[in-house]
Amino acid sequence: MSHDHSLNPETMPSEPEKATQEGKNKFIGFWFFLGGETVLFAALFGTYIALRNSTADGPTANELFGLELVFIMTILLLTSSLTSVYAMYHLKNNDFKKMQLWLGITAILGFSFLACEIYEFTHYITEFGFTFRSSAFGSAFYALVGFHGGHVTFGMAWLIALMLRNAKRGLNLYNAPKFYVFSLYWHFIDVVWVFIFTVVYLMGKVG
Amino acid sequence: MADNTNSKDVNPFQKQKNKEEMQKQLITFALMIVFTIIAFVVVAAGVMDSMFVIPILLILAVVQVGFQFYYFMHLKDKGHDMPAVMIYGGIWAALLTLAGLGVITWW
Amino acid sequence: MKGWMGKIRAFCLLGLTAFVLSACGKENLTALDPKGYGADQSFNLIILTTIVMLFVLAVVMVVYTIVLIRYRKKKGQKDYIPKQVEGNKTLETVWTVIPIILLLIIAVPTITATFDLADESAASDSLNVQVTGNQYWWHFNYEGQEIQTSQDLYIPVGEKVYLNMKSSDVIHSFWVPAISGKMDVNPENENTMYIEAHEEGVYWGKCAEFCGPSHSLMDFKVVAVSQDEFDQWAQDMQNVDPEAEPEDAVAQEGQSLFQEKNCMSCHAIGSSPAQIGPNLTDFGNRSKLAGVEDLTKENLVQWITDPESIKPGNKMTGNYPEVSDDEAGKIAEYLLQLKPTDITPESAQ
Amino acid sequence: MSTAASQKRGFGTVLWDYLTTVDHKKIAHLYLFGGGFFFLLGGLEALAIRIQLLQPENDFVSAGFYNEILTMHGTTMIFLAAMPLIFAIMNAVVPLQIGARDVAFPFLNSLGFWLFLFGGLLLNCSWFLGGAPDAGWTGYVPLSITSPGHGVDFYVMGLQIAGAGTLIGGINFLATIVTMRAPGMTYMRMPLFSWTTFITSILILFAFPALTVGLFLLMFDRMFGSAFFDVGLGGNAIIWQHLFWIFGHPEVYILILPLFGVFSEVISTFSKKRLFGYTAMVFATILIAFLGFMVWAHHMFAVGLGPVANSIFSLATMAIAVPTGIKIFNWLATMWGGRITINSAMLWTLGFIPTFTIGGMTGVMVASVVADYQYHDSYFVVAHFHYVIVGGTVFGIFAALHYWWPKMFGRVLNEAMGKLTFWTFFIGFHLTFFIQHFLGLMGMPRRYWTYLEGQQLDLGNQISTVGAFFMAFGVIVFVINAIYTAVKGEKAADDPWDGRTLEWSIASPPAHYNFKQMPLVRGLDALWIEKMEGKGRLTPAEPLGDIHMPNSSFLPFMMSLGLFIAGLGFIYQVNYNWAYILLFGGMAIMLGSMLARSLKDDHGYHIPKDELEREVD
Repeated sequence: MSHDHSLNPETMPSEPEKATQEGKNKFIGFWFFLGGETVLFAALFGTYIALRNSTADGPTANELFGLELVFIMTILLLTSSLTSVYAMYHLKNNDFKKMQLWLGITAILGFSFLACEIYEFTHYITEFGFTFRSSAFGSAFYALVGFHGGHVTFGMAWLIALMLRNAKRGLNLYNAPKFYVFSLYWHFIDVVWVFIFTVVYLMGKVG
Repeated sequence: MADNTNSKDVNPFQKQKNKEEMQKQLITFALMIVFTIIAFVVVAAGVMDSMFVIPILLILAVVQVGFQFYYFMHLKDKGHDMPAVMIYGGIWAALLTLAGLGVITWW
Repeated sequence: MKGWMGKIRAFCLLGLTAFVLSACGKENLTALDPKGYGADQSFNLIILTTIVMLFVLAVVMVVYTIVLIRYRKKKGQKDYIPKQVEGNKTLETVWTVIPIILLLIIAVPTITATFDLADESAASDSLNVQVTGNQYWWHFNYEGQEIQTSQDLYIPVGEKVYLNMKSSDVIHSFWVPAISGKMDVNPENENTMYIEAHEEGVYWGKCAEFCGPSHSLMDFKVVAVSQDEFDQWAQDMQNVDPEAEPEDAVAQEGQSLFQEKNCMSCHAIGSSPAQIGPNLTDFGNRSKLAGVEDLTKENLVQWITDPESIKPGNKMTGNYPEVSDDEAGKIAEYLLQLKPTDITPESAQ
Repeated sequence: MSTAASQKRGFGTVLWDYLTTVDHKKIAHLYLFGGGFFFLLGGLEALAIRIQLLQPENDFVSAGFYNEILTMHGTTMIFLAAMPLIFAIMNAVVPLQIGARDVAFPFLNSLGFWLFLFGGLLLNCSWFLGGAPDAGWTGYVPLSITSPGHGVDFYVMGLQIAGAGTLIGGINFLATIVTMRAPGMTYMRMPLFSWTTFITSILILFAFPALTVGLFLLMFDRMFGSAFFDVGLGGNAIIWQHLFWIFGHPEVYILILPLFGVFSEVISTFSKKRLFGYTAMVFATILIAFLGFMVWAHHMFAVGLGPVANSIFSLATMAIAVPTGIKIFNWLATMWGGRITINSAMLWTLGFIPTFTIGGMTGVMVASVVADYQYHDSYFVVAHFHYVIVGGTVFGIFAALHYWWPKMFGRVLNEAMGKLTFWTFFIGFHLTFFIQHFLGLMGMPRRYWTYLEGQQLDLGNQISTVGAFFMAFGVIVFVINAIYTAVKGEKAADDPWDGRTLEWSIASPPAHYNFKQMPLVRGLDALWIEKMEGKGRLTPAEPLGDIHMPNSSFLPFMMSLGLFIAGLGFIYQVNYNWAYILLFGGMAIMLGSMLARSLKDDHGYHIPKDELEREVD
């Protein structure tokens, strides 16, 4: 490891996430991956749209969904998107501690979102008997929202691993791209959620 | 690698730029929250016909997502040509998928 | 090595073989000798597209041949460096525009024919048949007529017959190449197409969507008869007495065995809608046994005792009581005399 | 690391080297061997199909087994043979052509390969574990839902794992081409093979997610009781067809576009001319990719989508003929006025042009909806897609292998055997498939286990079967050729074909760091420009310095192995509780390896400048 990537005021570039060849590759490659993810979620949304009325005499979207919880979840996730922007702001200012702080807040918001989602699913299953197997609508709903929830869960694991691993060594050009790429991922999850609350919940309520 | 965490003296010009950028982000966030609230209120009030509500909801969602991409994810900044190409490619394929599954699947 | 010569010779040989083959093709099966409205439409487009495309192929092959003769490396060309041409706007425009024109020539009649064949405006005044695809047999229910048949679809010649098709299990596809192109038979949605035969005849039908082990044995027949014969047939079929006792003593025994062995829990005789197994009303008149075997007593006994040996994966195997060869013979005797009408596939010849 | 040096090392060392390598050139070898193995397997399955159809009412194989063979033939050839072989060529060539020392993500490159291999192995395990999938390579529901046993489960898990590998590979090439081009290598100076790799990777990126979702839905329905395709609970079988073909049609272009690139390189090199209409070629490629996403429903003309949808998709499909035609004519124009050398690589290319033109012709013919009502799901379609996939992809792979073998292995393939392979394969191919156009129209649907006597389908099928054996003979000769070349083959010069692009400016095979100094690219056909100006070699764009190289890693193998085990667990948890051990154990291996990868910093290593100086040029 002859090349030291550590940062100080003289070596701090304006875009630490793209300052090395590896960083640039990660940055570009991850954006491309998000392009693919777009199609992945589109396929799930398409399936949901095709099956949203196939309730097989089970509960319909309108009967199931309550707006209050969804609103809370939306605000949680939107706010966590902002907090990760703050974290990136401090990354660019080379302020590691503040970055960690904001990432920590992001994590808390993310976990709160997950808790709400788990509560929501349990509620549907126990109160309405609405499961993954009860109708094509059920399958499509849990698949779409569950895939998003899975992405959130993975994101949480990723974030915690990143924060713990780098807790003691601060920012450098080796880990800056990793933090940056995580924030891209987190925003993307928020983007998907915007469509989920619109297409699944709000449009489900409207009919 | 030891002494890098405490140094906060990034070039002042750049710091100022970052700060301005951050203010824009905050405005973006405020707008997003407003849009979200409008969307929920429109549905919760239940006064409009679904013929109108659905396009409104979709437009609000698209604008919000535009904010996410262009401001939070910096798609507007330079050096993002290829990411933009790939995201728009993905959106193109996504729209076709949605059109296929939404329109020519029977129900 | 005379590469191109060999290639051309191979092509000629293949072309010739193909031509000879296409001239034959089994009558009433091949799409190259159309005898119905839909098949005509398809055939016209096949010919049109083939001609246009052969023109393109000819152009490509002429240029290709010239290139290979004129521009092969010759002796004494060791250090020759050809001119490095970047491109040519005119040429490139030409070979962009001409194909577009050729495609338009194909596209217009294609779209016209597509809408023509999807026309359902005459459905309410025409004969409508409910077609059900099953693993691995076909059921036909003449709507509003109390007629149910399996495997052989009788239609009047020169009339549009609307088929409303649905599957009871997996996806099948209804294809009678000589009178019409194919359409899928889906489990969750009814598809409608019409067929019209120009000539009397027994036309081979095939399942064209992969549906399991006996996919290749899911044949059926379309029997096109004159309008008078069809009316006669329809009347006879409506007047069938499902309980009628056969004259022959062995067949009578067969009839009671047929009851005893619970055959009726899946099959039906007459216009009962039971559809787990084929309807056997006019079994003795069938053109084929199970769509593929000759309708003989021997084959029928084999079917009754061991259907798996004829159609692997069929739904009858294992779902009926043990039947001895002797009993099967009697049942076969009974089934083979089920001839409620004189209008048979032979009448269509 | 020359071949001679590696021969001196022990077998164990070489094996370990390949298991852990992240070098794109070695990964190319791995893809070649893996893909080649599955190609032979798929070929055997094809022969079994042809023997069964040799005569009417034949019972060489049973109906159920026949369906397994035909399913595995399609699946193997497309996912496990054609794609990996294409990846082999891309890996071997693209970094060299754009002047890069490696790919953007060497670790992921290796992961992509191992995922493909373990996915393929998992799929083929089904043969020994109760029967292979039997619902066709398209796996149409509800047939694939109702298929008994675990065959289709292996299909789902195998393709899911292999598909993940492909997606990773695609992203890797995209990033490589975007960020790692040599100084001066602008997009419009990239060799056409690099361009088509780029476009193909975009197709992979946007097409494979649809398959991923489709496979997930099928997996949920089969293994976890969901109701996506269960008509009784409101499910809908058309969703699968849409998802499959939204992936499946771009997949066809994924299979052919890279080979268009190969043919462009081969024609240009052996005609001694620059590619005619380079810009048009690039835009034709982009246009084909763009249109390729809008035509999937032409696979569904008979489904009953209605005349409006059918007409739209018919028009879009026909439109693809235009850019494809542009390509054919540009190739002819490149040869026009050139000085054409005919050797094995060029023979495959010359064989491709008429063959693919016929395949394109029948492509326009099947695009005509009403005509397609007859062609659809008949042997006509079988003939059509073999004309494009064998006539395009397989011919292209052979052309590429003959052309780049010297660069990949440092030896030239034997010409005589190369020509024998071409002629037997070429003649066999046309014998096998030309006649099938007519079989289809004469009333033979595809995927038929047998046909009845007296339907006049006998002769055509016999000719077809004879042809298949010619093709098999050609392939065997090629395998012998490869082995012979490895043992006794002629050592290759650095630039055996008087090439035009960067890969011919370095040693055959290249040093593991590819370029000692990054080359300065001054135009299209960078090496040719230097040759014409009398220098014959590229000007370095940088002074000699340390070279940064990635570390080898065993983790990609472990991660893929973990997924393989977890895949078995998913399949068997339906019947047996012990399978959860496999499921969670496998996932633990996979996630543990991922964690190990992210926790341990991997900065790679540097080859110091003085070591590079010591190496002779």
